[in-house]
Amino acid sequence: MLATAVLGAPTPIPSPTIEYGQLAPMLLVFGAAIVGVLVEAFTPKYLRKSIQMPITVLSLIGAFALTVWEGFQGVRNAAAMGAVAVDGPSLFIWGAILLLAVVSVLLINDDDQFVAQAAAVPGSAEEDQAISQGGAHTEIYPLVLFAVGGMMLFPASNDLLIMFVALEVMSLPLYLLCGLARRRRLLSQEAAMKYFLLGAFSSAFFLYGTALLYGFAGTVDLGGIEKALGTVGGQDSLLYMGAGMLGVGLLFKIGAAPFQAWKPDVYQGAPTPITALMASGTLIAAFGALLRVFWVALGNLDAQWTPVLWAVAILTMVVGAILAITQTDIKRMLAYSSIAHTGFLLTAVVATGKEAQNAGALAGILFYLVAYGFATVGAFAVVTMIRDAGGEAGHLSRWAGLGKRSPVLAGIFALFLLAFAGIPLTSGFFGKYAVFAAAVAGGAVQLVIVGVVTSAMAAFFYVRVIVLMFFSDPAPEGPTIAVPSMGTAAVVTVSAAATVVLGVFPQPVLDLAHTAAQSLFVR
Amino acid sequence: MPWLSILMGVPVVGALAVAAVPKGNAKLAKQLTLAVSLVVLALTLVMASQFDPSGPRDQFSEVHSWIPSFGVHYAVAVDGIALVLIALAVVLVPIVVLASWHDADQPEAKRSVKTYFALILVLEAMMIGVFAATDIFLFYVFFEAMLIPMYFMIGSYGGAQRSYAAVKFLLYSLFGGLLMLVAVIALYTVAGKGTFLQPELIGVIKDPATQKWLFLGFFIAFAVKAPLWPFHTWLPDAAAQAPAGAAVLLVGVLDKVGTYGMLRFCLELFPDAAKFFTPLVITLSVIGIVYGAIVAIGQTDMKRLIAYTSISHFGFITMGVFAMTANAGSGATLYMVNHGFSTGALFLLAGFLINRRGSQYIEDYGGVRKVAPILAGTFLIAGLSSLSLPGLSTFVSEFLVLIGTFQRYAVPGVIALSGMVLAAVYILWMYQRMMTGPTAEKVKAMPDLNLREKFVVAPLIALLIGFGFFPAPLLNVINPAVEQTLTSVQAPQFTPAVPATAEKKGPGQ
Amino acid sequence: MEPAEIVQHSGGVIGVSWLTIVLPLLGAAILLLGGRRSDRWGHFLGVAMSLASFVVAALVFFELLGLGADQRRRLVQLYEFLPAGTVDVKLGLLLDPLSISFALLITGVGSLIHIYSIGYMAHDPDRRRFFAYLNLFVAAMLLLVLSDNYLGLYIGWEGVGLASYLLIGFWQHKPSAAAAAKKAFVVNRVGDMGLALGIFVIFTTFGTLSFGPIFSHASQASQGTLTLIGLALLVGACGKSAQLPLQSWLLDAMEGPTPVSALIHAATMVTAGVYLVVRSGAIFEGAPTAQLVVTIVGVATLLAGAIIGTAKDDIKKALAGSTMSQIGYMMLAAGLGPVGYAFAIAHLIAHGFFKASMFLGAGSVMHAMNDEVDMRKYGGLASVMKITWITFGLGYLAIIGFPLLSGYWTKDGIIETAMEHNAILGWLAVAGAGITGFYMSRVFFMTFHGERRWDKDAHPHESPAVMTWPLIILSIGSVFGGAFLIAGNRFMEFLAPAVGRPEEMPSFQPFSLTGLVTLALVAVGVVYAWLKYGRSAVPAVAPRGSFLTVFARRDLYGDALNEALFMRPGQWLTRLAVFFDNRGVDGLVNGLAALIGGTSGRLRRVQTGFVRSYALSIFFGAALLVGAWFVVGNL
Amino acid sequence: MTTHYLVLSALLFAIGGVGVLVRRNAIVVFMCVELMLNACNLAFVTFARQHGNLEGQIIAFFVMIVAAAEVVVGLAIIVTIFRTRRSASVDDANLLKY
Repeated sequence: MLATAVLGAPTPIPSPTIEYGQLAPMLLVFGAAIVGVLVEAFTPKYLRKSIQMPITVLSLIGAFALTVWEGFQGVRNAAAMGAVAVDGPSLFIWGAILLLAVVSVLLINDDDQFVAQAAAVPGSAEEDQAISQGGAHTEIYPLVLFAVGGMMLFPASNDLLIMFVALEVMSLPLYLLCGLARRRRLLSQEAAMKYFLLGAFSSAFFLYGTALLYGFAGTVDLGGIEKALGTVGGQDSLLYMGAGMLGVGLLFKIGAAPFQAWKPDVYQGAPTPITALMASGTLIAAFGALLRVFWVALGNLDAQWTPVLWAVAILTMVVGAILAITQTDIKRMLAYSSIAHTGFLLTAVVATGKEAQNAGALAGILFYLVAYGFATVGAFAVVTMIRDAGGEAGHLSRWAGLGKRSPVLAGIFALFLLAFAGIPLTSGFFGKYAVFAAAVAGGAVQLVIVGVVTSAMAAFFYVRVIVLMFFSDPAPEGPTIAVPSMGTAAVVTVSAAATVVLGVFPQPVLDLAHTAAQSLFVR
Repeated sequence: MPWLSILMGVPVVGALAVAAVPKGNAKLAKQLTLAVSLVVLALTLVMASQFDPSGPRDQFSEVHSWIPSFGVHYAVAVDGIALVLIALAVVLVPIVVLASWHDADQPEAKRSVKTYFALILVLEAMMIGVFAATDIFLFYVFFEAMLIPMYFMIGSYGGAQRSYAAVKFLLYSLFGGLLMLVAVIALYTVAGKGTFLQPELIGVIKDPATQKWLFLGFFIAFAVKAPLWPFHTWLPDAAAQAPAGAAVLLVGVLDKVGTYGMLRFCLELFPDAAKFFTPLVITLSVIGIVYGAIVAIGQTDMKRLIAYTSISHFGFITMGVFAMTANAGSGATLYMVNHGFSTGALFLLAGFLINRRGSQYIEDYGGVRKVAPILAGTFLIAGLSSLSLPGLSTFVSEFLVLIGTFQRYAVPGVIALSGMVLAAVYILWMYQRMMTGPTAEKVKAMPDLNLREKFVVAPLIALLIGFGFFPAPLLNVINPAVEQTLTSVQAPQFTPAVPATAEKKGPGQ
Repeated sequence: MEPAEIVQHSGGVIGVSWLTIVLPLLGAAILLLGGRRSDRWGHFLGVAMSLASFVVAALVFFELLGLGADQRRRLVQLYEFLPAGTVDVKLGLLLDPLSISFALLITGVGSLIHIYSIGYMAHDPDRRRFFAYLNLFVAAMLLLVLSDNYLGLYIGWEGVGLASYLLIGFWQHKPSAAAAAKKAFVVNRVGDMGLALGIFVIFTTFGTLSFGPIFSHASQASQGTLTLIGLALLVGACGKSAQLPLQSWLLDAMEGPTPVSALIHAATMVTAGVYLVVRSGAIFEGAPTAQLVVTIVGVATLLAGAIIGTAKDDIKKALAGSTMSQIGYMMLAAGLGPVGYAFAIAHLIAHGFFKASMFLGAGSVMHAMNDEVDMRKYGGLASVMKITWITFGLGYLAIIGFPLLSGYWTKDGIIETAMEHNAILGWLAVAGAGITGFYMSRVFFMTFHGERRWDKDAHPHESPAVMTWPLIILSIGSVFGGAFLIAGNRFMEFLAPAVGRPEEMPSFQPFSLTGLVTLALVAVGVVYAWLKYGRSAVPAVAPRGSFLTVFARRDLYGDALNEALFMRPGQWLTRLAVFFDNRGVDGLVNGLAALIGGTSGRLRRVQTGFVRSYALSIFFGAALLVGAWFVVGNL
Repeated sequence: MTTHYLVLSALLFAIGGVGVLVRRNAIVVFMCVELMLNACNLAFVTFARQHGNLEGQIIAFFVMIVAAAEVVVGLAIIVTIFRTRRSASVDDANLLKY
């Protein structure tokens, strides 16, 4: 009865149409993930890795190819009944995520990063046995694929429900992956738990925000909400609360202050390849989603949220830069640096204005994300190679004099650091320039000034690492430099190359970003 | 013929080649570096010979679009000012290479010798680029990128406090640079011309307030670089810790980018703001002149002393730049060049002394003249050039700066005059303590300059004396460029109170 | 009458007059670059260059004489030195009676002293370098006096300063010498500041630095400007010529080898100030105040120098005091305008001769007494070194103004002109003459008469011919020079085209009233000196003496004054500045860095590691966000 | 008329949130999160009722499924931690800090 009461006159529900072609990249990734699960179920242990690895890489590359193809098609459409937006930004972000995912997978593929037997208690007999049997959890591959799929859906989702689902699809595998480090398992598990609890907590906020916005607009479709802003009146409290809580969930994912607390712990505890994936992929995806929500759904509300995001941006930059200065663990330091960079990116997010202005800002953000993503992956890849007895030599003091022992590796790492610091002739500089330029054009000069002051502070701790590596004498029994596997070597080379090329000849990528951003988000 | 690109390309290629030299073979690396730097010098001289002072302002111009979406071009060209500064750089590099022949071998240098020399070449390319750039963005790129090689040269090959000094140097400059970045972005946005080409941006910014803000953005960066009081404290540390050769390039050339930038960008792009801030800048300069000199007198470490003298000299340069008279402008530009030679000679000779005695503290020396007359003599000449004694090129520039400043700002000019006396005190007192009196025990065995070192010092001394008596060649190149700068600033011309006709007229006529 | 017109000149010896400068410069260059190789013949080259330069100067002189009196200002353009916008300086030489008289004095006396030095420096390993510096000095000094513009003059001005620095500190191993050299240079720099300032004002006023146009337009400039220029130039003159208040360096400068004291610190360089004032006459004549100050400075210095001279036991310092005093006379004359110029320059030339001869005599004595300078260790040398005694004696008589000797003509000329101009100045000058009589006699008697007070190991002997011949020649000059110049206004006439002719030519008539009074005073001084030092025994160590003696002995507390006024405060200022720079400016920077670091250290404690506290931060963050949204929304 | 339901959902959400903050046992904390999600569901259906469309109710179903998935992952993590640390207190796990 209730149903009829709600529905009023029974009208036939139209059967949904789904543009499989446009969603192909995502579907491919998800499909591959499911295949991966089946492989886990039906193939003998010793075969799995040799099957999983190709599946993962190939599916990602295939998805990338499809994305590129769609890009050439110039697809711009809210697919699947307007649930998934396949437009310029989405495609660009997909491409970026897929590339970075491939690179990260090469890292993940590296041996003895992951626990042999997650269920086994650290230091217990069965763990030793598991290690002696060799091999690791091959479930990692499908998990990664699921996460990547989530990352692709998250920024593309055109209504809040899909966005929520995507958020979880992206996060849940990552929660698990965080806990699977082979060494320092206590830290790893702790990181997993913290990430999980806080993630769930924040997504609850996201969801409640969604609920309130739904209550306000009567729909969770981003475009619908935008329309509602004009029409609906007198419901402002619902709107503000909803938008605020939604913001909490998104800002948590990008790790903006005051929601950044999880980042250092998780980045430090998680297995480094996973950290790399999160630091690059998740960030990009989350920013995509953030932009979509704030520019599309709340586009006409910018008068309200701009000041709020101003405050958040400033806080994020300052917290990130200042706290990083006294860090002693390299991964933790990079985590704080990523917080600072989140702040820099936010300066462009608030710089909305005319269409062209927005397009410029968006393009800047997209370029920044790519540049930063590659540098980060590269940096973490180097981190995986600096080992000592207990696994990676995380503590900065162990890095002293690295430049003397292996100049090349140290040099490359220095390159990434300089890119983070935004020194010209590295990708980081143009990224920073792009977002700051957008911010200035958007009239956020003061914000940019805070930005440069904080990046001067930030430069200090990047430089500090260089000082350690090159100017101070090697520690007596310093860490060993692991002979890089093909994969790691490839990752480092690719990232370094990307950093330099984007730093000297950024035009092609910029063009791509501009074309992608031109038409902004599909409504 | 793309002269400037070649000038930049050769050292870069050279750097790669040097870096590729097998580790063991340091000697080859050095010889290669020297050869490359000499080739660059030769090329520069050829280019300079084709430069036409009376011709158009920008010569050997090349413009290629680099990053269209930011309106950035790879645009290089030289006018008289840029030309002489590039010449300064390419003259100093081979000398520095020769002078630092063994610096990198020293125990405190922990890293490969070839890297040091490769860095020098990279730096050379960037120094040429920064002076040649006519695209503001390109200029900024070089302006910031230059820091890195210098940072490594100080940090890896410097003295005991090297990493502190290196970091201080980098962060200080970076901070200034980032403020400039904001101004650069704002300039682009406000101008709205969609290009960074400096000539097209002259006179575009009209609004006074905007001009002032942008001016400050650029100026602070340059003031840190120059360095102008009170942004100077990084220099003594950096210069004192850097190996002598690096110190020469740092103080001799890199810092000139600051004063060059003031002349080229602050004045031309924001003339009204420049005029508005002139009193402030002149004041800071005068403070710098006197303050730097006084602090120099009180130094116990000769490299720090030299660094502080440079702070005093940079005061003169900025004063000359902002006096905005033809004489002062030419003088300031000439000063940049001469100061490079003079301070270069001082630093290198100080380096030789330190290599011999193993201490940079003045009190560890005494009576060196007796055991090493040539070393002491050349040191004295370099010192005299630092106190701008007539007959040495530094006098010409200081005279022009002062006379030019005096035409418009009498009082600052008079105060700045006191720098003459203070200079005499810090140089001659240092000379007295180090070179004269009874020979100190530790110095007794000190050898005099060897052939290599003579080849290092001779050209500098020759240049100082030669241009001291015949500055015309330089001035003829500089003057037109300065005139053009001042016209774009629309600085009023100077007219004497009782114009006395030039031709000799007796009474009654 | 105004000075004659300056005429462009080319050809003839005058056309190559630049050789006078270039030759010694070349000599200096060769000797400095030549190194030890040139040790053997270095001194000969030095002498040759100096002589050659003298020859050229002489030829130029005669060529000038060949021209009509009002044609004797020739300008020789050399090359364009500063092509810089409005200040466009062509280096040129101005050959006129004034400059050529200086050129002759410099090269002439200079050559003699070169020759003398061959003997005097015979045993010095660094003799070659000595001659190099001497040549350098001659070149710079000639540039100073021959240049046709203030910039060239300034270059020479500092050039001689450098030479003086190098020569005073020639024996660098002696800390005292090194210190004296530095002091001389620094004090001179103070003067140079004044000169530079003067030049700047000149340029901003006239827009050129060439003498000709400046002087021909000087009358058009406001008196205030001219006074300012005049005073500024005077400061420069005081520095170079050791006039009050910048006199302190000259006495220390005696650390240098004696020929240096003779050439630079007696005969030539120290008189540059007088040259500057006379050369810039056109400016001073437009600024009476400046002229008055010049005369006052002159008188004050001539007294101060004389008083200092009375108490010095170091023969060279005594002579240095007298140099100050004599230059004081010249300044006084120069301050009197055209009437005084001729006397000033005449006295300058005469002084060049007799003071040089006395210094060289003193040098010869020191040479004989193993470089002993304390006159209390001399005595009775007359018998052992006759030539030195006679030549020195002639110089002595000349300086005290013994009738008909050089000093008599020139100094009395000055005194009388001063008297006509201003009685007070005149009488003070007379008093100065009296004191001169005393202290010069003191020097003479203590050195050559009374009983022998030598050290055990002293075996005085006459100096070699290479040293004595210059003495003889110089003493001839010191006997007849004055008469030759002054009698019949010869020099006034000669100089007139360069410095202008006074309304009525001062004709010097011997034995005027003032002259007699002066003579009487001088006689008193001589007699008193004879009683005190000639007849009665001289104590080996100087008695404490009255406070006046001490006052004189301590150079009228000049150094004490400088130390109290400049050195001590300067040292304090330096320490303060260094401290401020390290703690203040740099401290601010490092403090900021430390602050940020500290903040970071404290702030990171917030990251407690407790997941619930993170949750709390999210919770409050959410509250803030929503709250902020409400606030902004309801604005 | 539907406000009561909204108030209730708000209360539930708040209770859940506070629970997360105050409870130590990881399981309980996690339960509180679930409670928050359910609060959201309540809100959704209420609004669905208000607006007279079905979306809210459909969303509620989605949420339940997601929540279920979350439980699986969450419990897995918590259990492993419990096995290693022999404690489910979230406060015991704080090696990662500062």
